[in-house]
Amino acid sequence: METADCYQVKLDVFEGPLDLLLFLIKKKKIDIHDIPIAVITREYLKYLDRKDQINLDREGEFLLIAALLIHIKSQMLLPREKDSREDEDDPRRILIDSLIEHQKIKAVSGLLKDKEEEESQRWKRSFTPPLSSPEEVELAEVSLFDLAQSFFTLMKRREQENIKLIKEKEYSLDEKMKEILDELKAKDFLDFFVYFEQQESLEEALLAFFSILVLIKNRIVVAIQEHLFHTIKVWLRKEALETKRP
Amino acid sequence: MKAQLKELIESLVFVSLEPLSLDKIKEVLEEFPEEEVEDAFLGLVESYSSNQKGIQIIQSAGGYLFSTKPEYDIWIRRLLQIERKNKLSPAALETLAAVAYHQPITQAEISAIRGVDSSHTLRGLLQKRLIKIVGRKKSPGKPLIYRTSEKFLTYFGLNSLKDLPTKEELEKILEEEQTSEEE
Amino acid sequence: MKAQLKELIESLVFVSLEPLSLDKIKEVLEEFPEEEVEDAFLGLVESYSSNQKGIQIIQSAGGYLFSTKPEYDIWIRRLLQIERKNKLSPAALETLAAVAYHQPITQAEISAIRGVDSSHTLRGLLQKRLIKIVGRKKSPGKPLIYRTSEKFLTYFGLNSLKDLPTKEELEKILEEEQTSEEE
Repeated sequence: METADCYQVKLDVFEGPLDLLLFLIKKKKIDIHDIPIAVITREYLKYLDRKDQINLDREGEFLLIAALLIHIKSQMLLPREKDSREDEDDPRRILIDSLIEHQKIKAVSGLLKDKEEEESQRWKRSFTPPLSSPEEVELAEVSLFDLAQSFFTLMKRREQENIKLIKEKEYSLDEKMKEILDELKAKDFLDFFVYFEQQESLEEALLAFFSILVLIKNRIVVAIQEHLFHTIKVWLRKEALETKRP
Repeated sequence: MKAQLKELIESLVFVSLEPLSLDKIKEVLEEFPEEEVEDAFLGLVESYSSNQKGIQIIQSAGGYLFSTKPEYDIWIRRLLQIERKNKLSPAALETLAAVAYHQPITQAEISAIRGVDSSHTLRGLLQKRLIKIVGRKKSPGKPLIYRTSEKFLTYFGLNSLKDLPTKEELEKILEEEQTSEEE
Repeated sequence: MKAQLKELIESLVFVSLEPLSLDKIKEVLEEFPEEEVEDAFLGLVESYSSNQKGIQIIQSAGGYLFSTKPEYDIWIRRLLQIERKNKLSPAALETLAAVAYHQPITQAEISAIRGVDSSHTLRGLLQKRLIKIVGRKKSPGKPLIYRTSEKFLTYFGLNSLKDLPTKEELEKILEEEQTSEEE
């Protein structure tokens, strides 16, 4: 599949919409600071004529530039008041600036290409003798991206355990504990895993988990696993209710 | 060419991941006459046998490789330890991420999110001052609660925690992993 | 001791996991007088700048490391049995250039400079860790902002961003290009 840059023109002599313009400018040997728009639009239309097939995605870019050119042209034709900010207001300015900028970027990317070529031929030692006291394995470079990525991978991992995430709802441990106790009063027991899967978000699931842990710790509920790998059932301790406030 | 052949062999020994044998060198440098390769190789070994170098060519497991001198061991260890300490481990990063996105958070909650006990990693982050203790949770056991620190923000060049990429943004970045790999 | 100090530094550069800076060398060799360390270091770099060696000391991302000479590339690849490394696409290079010169920069700004949507390319560069997210812009939509990474420097063999031509130098290059094309 051709991806994002598909509307770039790929010919031997030039590439990309802005380059087409640059190419035309160079071909006409005109000063970039004095663009005769009419000539350029004519060249551009001729170019389009020569094509047997038009890729809409690709030509959309050209149309954008054409529109920009026409806009500039029309602005130039209108009588303008002379004022000190004239140069900044000159619609040609935008185009010229972006052309120069783009040319610069082109030049730099050529330079980077050479650097890449040279650097790829230099070989370094990428390994070191192991230390006898192994520390944690280190990471190439830590960026914000790494941080965020590791968190969301973590979430993905959890997500696959049938727990949905997102939700901005605020929960408190106390509320959750009360909810669990209410459920327990209504039913005889809670199926730990079923109850877990009912939770809407990871946060809520976590909170439910901690609530149950707290309830177990405070001897308000009792969790029983009848067989290994079986579900865990949570029961309310009758005596706990009488002595302790939920 | 002779001098260059010596240099070339030097580079080969340098990059080789395992002790490099003379036979292997000859195999790689097939377009050069064998005796020349041999001569250049011996010249190289000889030039490294002087005591003026920090790195030596030693013979090991049927081949040759570069090695540092044993007497510099303590400083080398010191360097590697410093370098290792400077980087965050994947475990530290993951823990830090859990704190960043879930703060305020307790150790038990972090361990639950990660699925592994995180107390050791948490201590490390605390020592690095990337996280801080902000109080205790009003729940049984009164566990300590953690937050990311100011240093965390500066370390990642953030103005505030709101600057962290959201799940949606990250997913956008990651979703076309396969396609962008091809570039 | 001076000769030994030079040897010692040589071993440190040799084993370092990343480009080693003079500051780090001084940190490791804390028991030696700073000036002596500096002198020994400079002596080492000088002795390696001769053409008689197959391995060189190069400057990269603010530090020093050993590297082979580019001209031996084919034989090294033959030894390690590694194909030519994959190169970045023209789109990726152009996007990197835009980031390098305009950082910190947002995706929209990059796309505007290049004249084409660059989100896909940006993702690829992020995956390759040649650029990194450093925060958000304080403008509507709070877009993420990007910078080149350390790896960007090492990948292109740059010591710092200052190694790239300045905007003025670029303009001169462009002018020359224009005139030469007319001939």
